[in-house]
Formats: sequence, C-alpha cells, structure tokens
Amino acid sequence: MVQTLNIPLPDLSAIAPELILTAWVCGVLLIDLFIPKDRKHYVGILSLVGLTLTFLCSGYLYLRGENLSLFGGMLAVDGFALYFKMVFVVVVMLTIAISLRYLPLEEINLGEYYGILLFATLGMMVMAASTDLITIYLSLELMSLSIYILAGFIKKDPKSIEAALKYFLLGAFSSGILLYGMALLYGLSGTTNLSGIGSYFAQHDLSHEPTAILAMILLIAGFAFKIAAVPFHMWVPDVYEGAPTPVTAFMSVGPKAAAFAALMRIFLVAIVAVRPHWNSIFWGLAVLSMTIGNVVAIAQTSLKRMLAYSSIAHAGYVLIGIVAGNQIGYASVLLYVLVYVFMNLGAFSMIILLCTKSGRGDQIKDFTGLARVNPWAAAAFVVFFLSLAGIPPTGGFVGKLYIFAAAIQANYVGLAIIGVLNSAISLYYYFRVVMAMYMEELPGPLHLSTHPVLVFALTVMVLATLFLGLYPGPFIDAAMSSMAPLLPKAGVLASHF
Amino acid sequence: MDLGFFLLFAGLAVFSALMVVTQKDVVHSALFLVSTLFWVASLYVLLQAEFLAAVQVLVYAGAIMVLILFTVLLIQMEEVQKTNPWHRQWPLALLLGPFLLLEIVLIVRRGLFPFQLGEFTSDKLAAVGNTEAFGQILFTRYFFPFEVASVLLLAAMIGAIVLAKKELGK
Amino acid sequence: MVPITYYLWLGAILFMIGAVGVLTRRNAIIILMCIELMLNGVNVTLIAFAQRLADLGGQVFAIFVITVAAGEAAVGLAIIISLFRNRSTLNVDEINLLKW
Amino acid sequence: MSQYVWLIPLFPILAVLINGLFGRKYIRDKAHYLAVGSVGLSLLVAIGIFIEVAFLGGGGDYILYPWIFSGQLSVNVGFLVDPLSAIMLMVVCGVGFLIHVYSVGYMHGDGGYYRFFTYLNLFMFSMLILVLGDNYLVMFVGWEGVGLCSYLLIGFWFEKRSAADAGKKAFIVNRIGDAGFLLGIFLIFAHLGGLDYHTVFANAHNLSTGVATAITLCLFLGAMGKSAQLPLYVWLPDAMEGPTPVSALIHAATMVTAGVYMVARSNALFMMAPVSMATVALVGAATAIFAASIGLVQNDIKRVLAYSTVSQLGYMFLACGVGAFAAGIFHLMTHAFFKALLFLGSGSVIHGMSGEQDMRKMGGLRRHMPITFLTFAVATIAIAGIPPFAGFFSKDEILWQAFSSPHGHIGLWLIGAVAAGMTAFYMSRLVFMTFFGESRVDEHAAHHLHESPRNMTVPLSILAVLSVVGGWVGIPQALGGSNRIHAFLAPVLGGHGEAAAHGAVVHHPSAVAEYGLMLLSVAIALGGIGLAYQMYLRRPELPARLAQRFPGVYAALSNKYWVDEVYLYFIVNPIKRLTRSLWKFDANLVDGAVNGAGWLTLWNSFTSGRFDLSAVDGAVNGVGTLITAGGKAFRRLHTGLVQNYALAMFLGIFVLVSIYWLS
Repeated sequence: MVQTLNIPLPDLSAIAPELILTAWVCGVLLIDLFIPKDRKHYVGILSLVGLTLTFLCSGYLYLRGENLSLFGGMLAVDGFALYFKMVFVVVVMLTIAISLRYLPLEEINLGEYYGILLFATLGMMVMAASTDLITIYLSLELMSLSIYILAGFIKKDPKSIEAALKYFLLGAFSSGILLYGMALLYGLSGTTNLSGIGSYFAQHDLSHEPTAILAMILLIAGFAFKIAAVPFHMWVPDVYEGAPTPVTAFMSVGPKAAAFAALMRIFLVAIVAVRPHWNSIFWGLAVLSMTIGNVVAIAQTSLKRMLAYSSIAHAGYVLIGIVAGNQIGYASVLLYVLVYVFMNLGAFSMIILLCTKSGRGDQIKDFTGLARVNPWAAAAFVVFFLSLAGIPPTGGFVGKLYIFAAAIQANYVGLAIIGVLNSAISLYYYFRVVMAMYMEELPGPLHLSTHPVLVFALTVMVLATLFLGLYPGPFIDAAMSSMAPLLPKAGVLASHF
Repeated sequence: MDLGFFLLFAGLAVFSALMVVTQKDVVHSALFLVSTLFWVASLYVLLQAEFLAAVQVLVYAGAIMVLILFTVLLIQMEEVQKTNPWHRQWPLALLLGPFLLLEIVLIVRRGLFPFQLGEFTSDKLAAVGNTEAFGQILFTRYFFPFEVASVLLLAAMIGAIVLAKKELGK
Repeated sequence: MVPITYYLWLGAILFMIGAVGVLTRRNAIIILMCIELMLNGVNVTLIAFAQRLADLGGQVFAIFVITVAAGEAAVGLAIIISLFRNRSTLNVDEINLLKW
Repeated sequence: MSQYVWLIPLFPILAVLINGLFGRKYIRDKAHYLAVGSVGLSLLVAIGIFIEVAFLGGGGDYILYPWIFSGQLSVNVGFLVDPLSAIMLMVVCGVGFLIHVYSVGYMHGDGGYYRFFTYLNLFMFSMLILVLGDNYLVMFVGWEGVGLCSYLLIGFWFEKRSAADAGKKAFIVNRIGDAGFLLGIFLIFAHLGGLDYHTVFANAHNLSTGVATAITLCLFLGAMGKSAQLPLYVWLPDAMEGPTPVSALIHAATMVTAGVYMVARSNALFMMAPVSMATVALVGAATAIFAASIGLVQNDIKRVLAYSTVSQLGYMFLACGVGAFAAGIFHLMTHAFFKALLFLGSGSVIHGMSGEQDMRKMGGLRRHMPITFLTFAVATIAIAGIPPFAGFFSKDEILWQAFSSPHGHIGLWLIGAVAAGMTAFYMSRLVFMTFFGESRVDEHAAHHLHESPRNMTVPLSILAVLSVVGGWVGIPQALGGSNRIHAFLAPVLGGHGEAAAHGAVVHHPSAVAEYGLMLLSVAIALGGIGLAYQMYLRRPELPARLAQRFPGVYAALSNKYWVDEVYLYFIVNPIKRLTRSLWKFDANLVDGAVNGAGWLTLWNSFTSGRFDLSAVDGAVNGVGTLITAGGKAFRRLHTGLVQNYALAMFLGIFVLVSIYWLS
C-alpha cells in the first residue's frame, strides 16, 4: 500500500522569527568556517544582525496582535509568546554585546559560541510558544543542552567545566523528573496538548486525584529547578560562579524567563484544576526562595555567587505573582521578568567590565574604590543594585510594587509582608558592594577594560532600568495585554483597564 | 501468556537495572545497561510498539551505549576503580528511594486512567502496522516537534565537538 | 492482557533505581547511565499509557525522549571527557572547587 | 510661581550629577560652589512659592507626568503645593541652605569634600521629593532616598569602625520601618484603589475602623523608624558618628521629621483610627520622657543633643496623636531652627576643640567663642520653652492640646510637662558645662581653641534670629496673637476634631486653665534651668554626690536604660540559642547522611567566636549579625558536591509527595 504523506504546513509567516533564526544559525555556523581566528567577533556581530531581524519580525507580529494556534495545537503564536520572544532576543543581543570583549580575554573566541547561543535562543522562543508537552520538553532540552555547553566553554578552566558537569548532571536528573510528571499527565488525560489536558481535567473532576497531584509535584520539581527555587536551587551558585560570566548573565535571565513562560502555560492552562494544591506549594517555594536566597547572599564574598543567591531570591518574588493568581499578579510576572533582564544582566556585565587577563574581577573586594576610578561605572552599578533591591525610582521598584500589590489584592498579606521584609534585607548585601565602591580607599591600581560595545550595552541597560522605573506605563500595558490570552483558561476574569 | 512474558522481561529488566547501579566496574555497568535496554525493548513489543523496540535496540543499545563505552575506553579508568564507588550519602538515598517508590506505587495503583480515547486500538494497529501508523503520525501531527528535535541534535553535535576536541595548535 | 498498573510499577521501579543510582554512585559516567535508566522508566510508562489509550502520542513522545537522550549523552560525555582532561578524575565527589 | 515647583528638586539633582561624576577629577575643593548655589536657587524658588501660597492664595497639584498609569494602579509624578508642603519647603530649603553654607567651613580640607557635598545635595533632592510628592509613592521615593543618603553620610568617615557600625545600625532599623511604610502603601492601594493624597483622603471616610487602624499602624511603623521613636530610636544616637552638619540637617532638622510630616499629611486616615491615634500619642509621650531622661546624664555633647532630638520628636508625635497636627508641624518648624542651631553650635565647639566631644573636658568656652556661645544660649532658651522664644509657643501649644483636646489626657500632659522640665535641665547643664565654669580643656586643645570662621558663624546667627522670632507666627490668641500658622495650615490639617484653634477657646471656660498651664510650663522650664545652675555652676560637686546617692538611677540613665542590652538578651540571644539548638538537632539527625563535614563546620561557626557577646554591639547589630550568621550557616549546605544537591531535590519531592500522600 503506497501512501503519500501530506505534511500539513500552516502559514509559516507566523513562525517567521523562529525560521529566520534557524536559518541564521546555520548560516552563521557555515560562515564561521571562513572567518580567521582573530576576527571571530564578526560572527557575533553577524548574529546581532540576525537577532535584530528576529526582533523586528516578532515585534511586527506582536503589534499585529496575532493569536494563532499552529501545527494542530503544538504551538501558539499569541501575545504571551511574542512578548517573551522579544524579551529573549533582547537578552541574547545584550549577552552577545557583553561577550564580544570577554571571549578573547578568556581565549575562547570561537564562532560556535554564538551559534550555540542562538540555538539556546531558539529553544527559549519555542518554549514560550509551546502549547504541547512534547514541544515544551524538546525546546526545554534544546535550551538546556546549549547552556550545558556554554557553561563549560572555557575548557581549560577547571571551574568552568565543573560548572558544566554539575549543571548537566542535575539538569538531566531534573528533566527526567519533569518528564515523569509529563508522562503521568499524559496517562491521566490521554493527550499531550495543554488545552486538551485542561479540558479533560475540567470535565472529569480530577482536582483531588492523587496521580494528578503526583504529576503536579514532579512538574513543580522540574520547573523549580529551572527557575532556581529553593530547595531545587542548589546548583545555582556553583554553576553561576563557574560558568563564563556572559553565560552566567544569560543563564540568570533567559532560561529563567523561559521556564516561567512554560510554567505559566502548563499550570494555568493544563492543570489549573489542581490550582489549590500547586498554589500552596508555590507559596512555600516563594517564601523559602526569598528568605534563603537573601540570607545566604549576605555571607558571600564572591560577587558572582552573591548575585546567584540574589537571583534565587528574585525567583521567589516572581513566584508571588503566580501565587497571587489575579490579573495583576500574572502581569507582574511578565513585567518583573522584563525589568529583571536589564538589572540582572547589567549587574553581571559590571563583572565583565572588571575582568582582565589576570583576574576575573568577580570578588566584592575587586570593586573597592571603583567610584574613584570611574564614577560612571560605579553609578551604573548603583542603579542596578537599587533596582535589584527594589528602591525607587528604578524598574525593580515598579516590578516589586506590582507583585506585592497583587499579593495584597489577592489577600496574601502574609506573603507580601515576607516579601517586603526580604527586600529590606536584600538592600543590605547589595549595599556592601556600594559601600566598597564609594567608601573604601583603592587598594591598588584598578584597570577597567572598556570596549565600545560593552559600554554601549551597559548604557542601554542603565537607561532601560531607569526608564522602566520612571515611565513604566507602556510596559505594564504590554504585560497586561500579553497575559490576556492565558487568562480565560486560567479562570481569571480580565477586568477592564 | 502475556503476563508470563511480562513478568519474565520485567524481572530481567529490573535485575539488570539493579546490576547497573551496583556493579563496581563501569564496563560491567554499561553491559548491564545494554541488557536492561534490551529487556525493556522486549516489553515494548508486548505493548505493540514494535518500531520503538527497534529504535530502542538500534539507537539506545547500539549507538548510545557504544558512545559510552568509547568514552570509558578513552579515559584510563584504573585509578577510578580503586576508590570507593559509593557516595557518602548512600544510606539516606537508600532510605528515601524505596519510600518514595512505595508512595508512587500506591498512588498510581489508584490512578483514574482513561481507557481507549484514541483511534489506534490494538486491532487497528495490527491492521495498519505499527511502523506505518507511527511514521504517518510522526510526519503529520508531530511534524513540528520533529523539526525541533533535529535542531536539538544539531546543537548537541556541535556542542559535543566544541567541548571534546583538543585545542589545536597548542 | 497485563494490567496497566504493572507497567506503571515497572516504570516507577526503573525510574527509582536510576534516581537512587544518581544519588549514590560517584562515577560521572555511571551517573549518566543511571539517568538513562530513569528515562527508560519514563518511556515504559509512556508506552504503556499509549497502548491503554489507543493513542500513538505516547509512542511519539517516547521516541523524542530517546532522541533527547542521545543528544544528552553526546553532550554529557563531551563534558566528562573535557573534565577528565582537566582534573584526571571522574569522581564527582572530588569535583568541588565551587562551593559555599 | 507654583508651577515652577519642579525647579526646586531639579537644582540639587543637577549639582549631584555634576559633582558626582566630575567631582573627583575636575572640581574637587570647588564642589561647594555648585552645591551651595543649587540649594540657594531652590531656596529662592521656595520663598517665591511660599509667598504665593501664604499671601496670594496660590498652590495646587502640579503633575509632571503620569508615572504608572496602567492597570488598576495609576500614579503620577506630581508635586503638591499647599500650606503644609510650603512650610516644609521653607524649613528644608532654608535650614538646608544655611547648613550647606556652614559645611563649607566645617568640612574644609576633608579628603571627601566633593563626595560630602554630592551626598548632601542628593539628600536635599530626596527630602524635597518627600515633602513635595502628591502621592504616597512619590513620598516613598523620597523616603528611601533620604534613608540611603543618611546611611552614606553616617558612614562618611568610614575609617572609624564605629561610624561604619552606626551606618549599619541606622540602615537596619530604618529598613524595618520602611517595610512597614511600604505595607501601609499596599494596604491603601488595596482598599482605596489609589495612592494620591486627593483620592485617598477624599475616600478615607469609607474605610472601616479595622482597615484604617491597620493602614495607619503600618504607616506609623514607618514613621517610628524614620523619626526614631520608641522602640526604634536606637539608631539616632549612634548616627552622631557622621559629620556634624549632617547631624544638624538630617538627624535633627529634616529627615527625622519626615515621619511627623507623613503622619500629619495622613491626618485624614489617622482620624479614622482612634487606636492608632492613641498609639501615636502614647509612643510620642513615652519617647519624649524616656529620651529626655537619658539626656540628663550623657557627657558627649552630640549625644545629649541626639537624645534631645528623639525627645522633641516624641513631642511632635504627641501632638499628632492628640489630633493637634498643626501644633506638631509648628513644633517641627521651630525645632528645626533651634535644633539645627544647637548642632551647628556644637559642631563649632567641636571644631574649635579639635574634635573633642566630651563635655567634661570643656568649660569656660564662652570667652573663646563668643558668637557660638551667644547663639547656643539663644537656642537653649528656645528649646527650654521660655517666652518669647520660638520653642515656648510650639511646645506650649502641644502641652495645651495634650490637656484639652478630645483625644488628649491629663496623663499625657503630665508626661510632656515633666519631659519639658528635663529638657530645660539637660540643655542648661550642657551650656553650663561647656561654656561656663572653669576650663577643663586639655592643653593641646586649648592651644588651638578659636572661634569658627565667618561662614560658620553667619549661619549660626541667622538661625539664632529664627529661633527667637520663629515662634511668633503661632502666638496663641490667649496671648493676643492670632495663631497664624494654625489658620494657615487649617485647609490641610484643620477640622478634624482638634479642640478648635488654640486660643479660639479664649471664651471657653478653660481659658483660665490655659493661662495657668502656660505659667506652669514656664515655671517648670525655669525650674529646670535653675536646678542645672545649682548643680553645675553653684555646687559642681552635687551631681557626683547624687550619683553616689542613687547609684541605680544613675546607672540606668547613663547606660541608656540598657535598652541595647535588653534587646540583646531578650531578643537576640534567645533567637540565637534557638537557632543553635535547632542546628544542633538537625546536625545530629542528618549528619550521617548529608555531608557531615559541612554540618560540623556550620555548627562550629555557631559555637565559635562568631557569636562572641562582646562582638555584638547592641540589638540591631545583633540582628544583623544573626542574619549574617544564618547566611554563613546556610551557605555550608552548598558543599560543592553535586549529589548532595540532587539529594536536596529528591528530598524536596519526597517531602511534598509524603505531605499529600499522608493527608
């Protein structure tokens, strides 16, 4: 029996960003072969061009208000996905900008670096758009595999390769756990499609089905690993410290945001029926993450580790938005992710500014007296720290404001109090660095190795952090409207704005 | 009849899996893993997933295990063999693991799993043939994930080369 | 006809043997193999469900899991080789430059 | 004029940017041109606005741009010009300007000259935002800003370890208060749907008493932290480690009064919550007498003033708590004049004494520093409450309101009156010990003893004039005045059940009582001064004998009631013991399983010198240390062993599954 395969191709223009990026990766990897060793930064610049195209394309689709479901429900092209796609592209563009100077310093100036970074981007983009367990799993693995590789990119540095190994082993372990949860979910509902699972759960009252709760716990464990929530966070400080700094910067924002996107899709669409259960677990994870992240950050001497713990705490803050479970709450997740991109990438970029051949510049003491040498750099750092600590008038303040306001509105006053107290603690360790920069005398000569692109990227991040604090309105609007496609499925009534 | 085969294959698979974990020598572990994979593949046949059984043997037991064995041989293991193979935390892991397993076993026993929601009943599968039905669905409904998987393999390949190759000219 | 519960139990057992192996073995390659065991447990579960549901989605999922396992093995082994060149050990216990 | 209100904060922030970014390389010791100039310009605009508001009926809400305008939350960056903010503007800009001028002399030659002025200007900017904002969020921007500047300025001489510690202490206590304030803001938003004053106060009457109480208590917690009220006052005395102009500006005249301003601004909310009002009044009264009693025996000139500040802030809250918000603001203003003057005067003394702060090593300074002495004496009389100096009118009004207001109570009046007597006593003691009697100055310092330069004495003189005439805007009708400030503030603060305008009750049956109380408080003040005269000038051996006679009382006072120690023993140590035993328990239980070495080190770190009692200075540092130690302990969980991490994940799943399985 001869059958012809009719591969159903939808209108591909809706996934043009992904297509452009895929084509671009292949092109970049090929062209890389013909670029001499000392000119590899051209590969980076070429990647930037491709990312710009991707961004424009996503932006166009976003503005057009696309809301499609493609490939038989495998993929959604909606505001939610496109919002995250744009965030990811910005993240990667900034990452490339801060890598251009770093790679030659560590003698890892390889074209493949950019190629793999683009693969990770592709994974994240698909992840945010996936509406099927299979696509989510595959894109998550595409992203993770790329990052395992990037974490170990400085092969000659034992720390870097150690970070890669730790991340790889734990990542594979956690994705096995996640996968088990997905398998149980599939068995319970007979489909891997998120909306399909959601409607099956709604039709057959499975909200107290033990297997469903088991699946939910396994899924939480898998995602909590990716977003670095306590107690699934243990890898974070080690991996962040060991990985090449631009990769750390990238890891601390990109994959985290992608994991939040997929988490929201799964938990709000597929298993919203067991919401009371996962809500209380997320409550606990949020409290633990904020508290342990902030408290342990105080004891750190390495800036990279300190920022790693601070990023754990930030995952806790973002979880508050999900726990709150109202429209502001969900929108605040999107908003916070955006703000977090700029402030956290910015803070990590400062480390690159101090990185030289002789030292990595990632200790807090390396920053002693920076304000005397370069007040601009110190001021930039202060902006990032103020934002991370949630002090007005920075983006971090607006983000936290929305998150806590959502919690209060949803009557999670206790959670809000814990969050506010935690952000009070956090300023303490951020300001240790500020004190070192402003108050203490310079121990010796301090060399800043500036690179025009790095300086440009830093300027962009500072301005973005401030802008988000001073004029956040349009971005809040965007977050609100991007969240809209998911709200009806999550059972939240979108009120009028 | 089926149950007999199931018990046989499952028993062998679990035994091999236990040996993978308990064998001191990496090569022995690897060989037992091949055995586990093979018995699991046999179970796939029982479950009317012949194509997967073939893939399991060819890709898993064949390709992946060869990769692992190559690595083992590439790395001089003498020194590794001498040390204690067990992590210090083994008592706790051994305590928690069976407990969690027991919980999972008891939970899934009561699971309300639906029955025959899809179209590929045993009879239909027998008529069409597993491989054909599989191929059909893989390239239609699951076309997009298939493409993602291909990109994933490309990324993994490039990454593995970058990480594993020796620095040239040094 | 074998009840699905048996398959689920088998899957759980394989998964848990793998997980305990990850927690107890010190050799990085064996840990990698234990992770493969876990994935096999999941695959058994998936395919058992696929048969019960008369839906091929589970089988497709399983084949993607195998694909990913292949990718993971390649990257993981590359990392392990690179690590061995650096540190001359595969004992994950001895790999603790990064801590606290 | 009012529409140019945005210029007022603009000038200082421009100066901050220029000085901060170019100061070290290009400007260095010329930093004050920009710094003083910018504040001067702000002052000019502020004067213009004040005149317009006071005499031409100007003012209004000037929205710069919409800040957050999406979702249910809509907040503008806007400045509110009304009588209350106009008065605050005058206080902040006026006193701020004088202190800037003074700093030029005081900080001359300091290594961090440009840095000092940058921080000081940044402080001015934040403080102006705080008082000008037309909603709570903008106020909070300023609120956090002044906190940061305070932190930077207390630790300005970071080489001194005590300065760095004091900065830390101030920081932690303030953060507790800030968290309260922020929660209050969230509650306001959740229950009133907006944050700008207009919406909030217009809808305040819809709040249930419970919600209003929760909101106002949260707000008051913020005020307690910032304005150093019991039990969060502990940071302010330590904050004296900062340069003296900073103490004068931030820790006396402006920042610490932000809490009073906030409470007065929120009067509509507070009036909805009688419990909160009572709390404010009680905390205020308790702080007033508590801090005053500590001030009686302190020997460090700046510490006396610090406790005096705490005590006077207590008065302001007492006024707010009895519903006399205008009286609170009135006292805030006069206090800003004379307390700034006192601090600057003490700075002048310290400057002249080459850094000596112990009053026991001073004496007879009036001959060497005539201007400082004269101005200091004026300020002392003002704070003691002798008519017709400024302090008399404001303090007397507070006492009268504490007595007569419907929210008042005779007990509150009594506490206030006793504290007033103490104030008169310790301030006179300070003057007598410093400026009168025989010189106890050591030779080295005596050699350098000199009057301060002109740019320090001129601000002193101006402030002295203000300390005299500043109170005349609030002469009660009982004394033939018209209590202008009360009428001026009435549109913002008036009308809330306050016992009508002070003096409008002349025909009230209690008019006699008012005169009586007025006389009584003057008598108390004179008594305090007289007692100090007796004890420190006529019979200088008396204090020592008293201390011997009542060793318990003396020890309690001079050790500041052992508050720091009480915090340590009753809060910090039990927590420490608890954590220690918890860890011990954990360590025993899990030790075998999870990497024992890590846990042992952890336990070790708890038992070893890290928790050395002597290393822990006071409660707040204790809390800081505690958190730090907690961080160090948790840190040990990160053993670096990847399988421990996997086990943690596994354990997490196990616990979660078990919880659900068992339930």
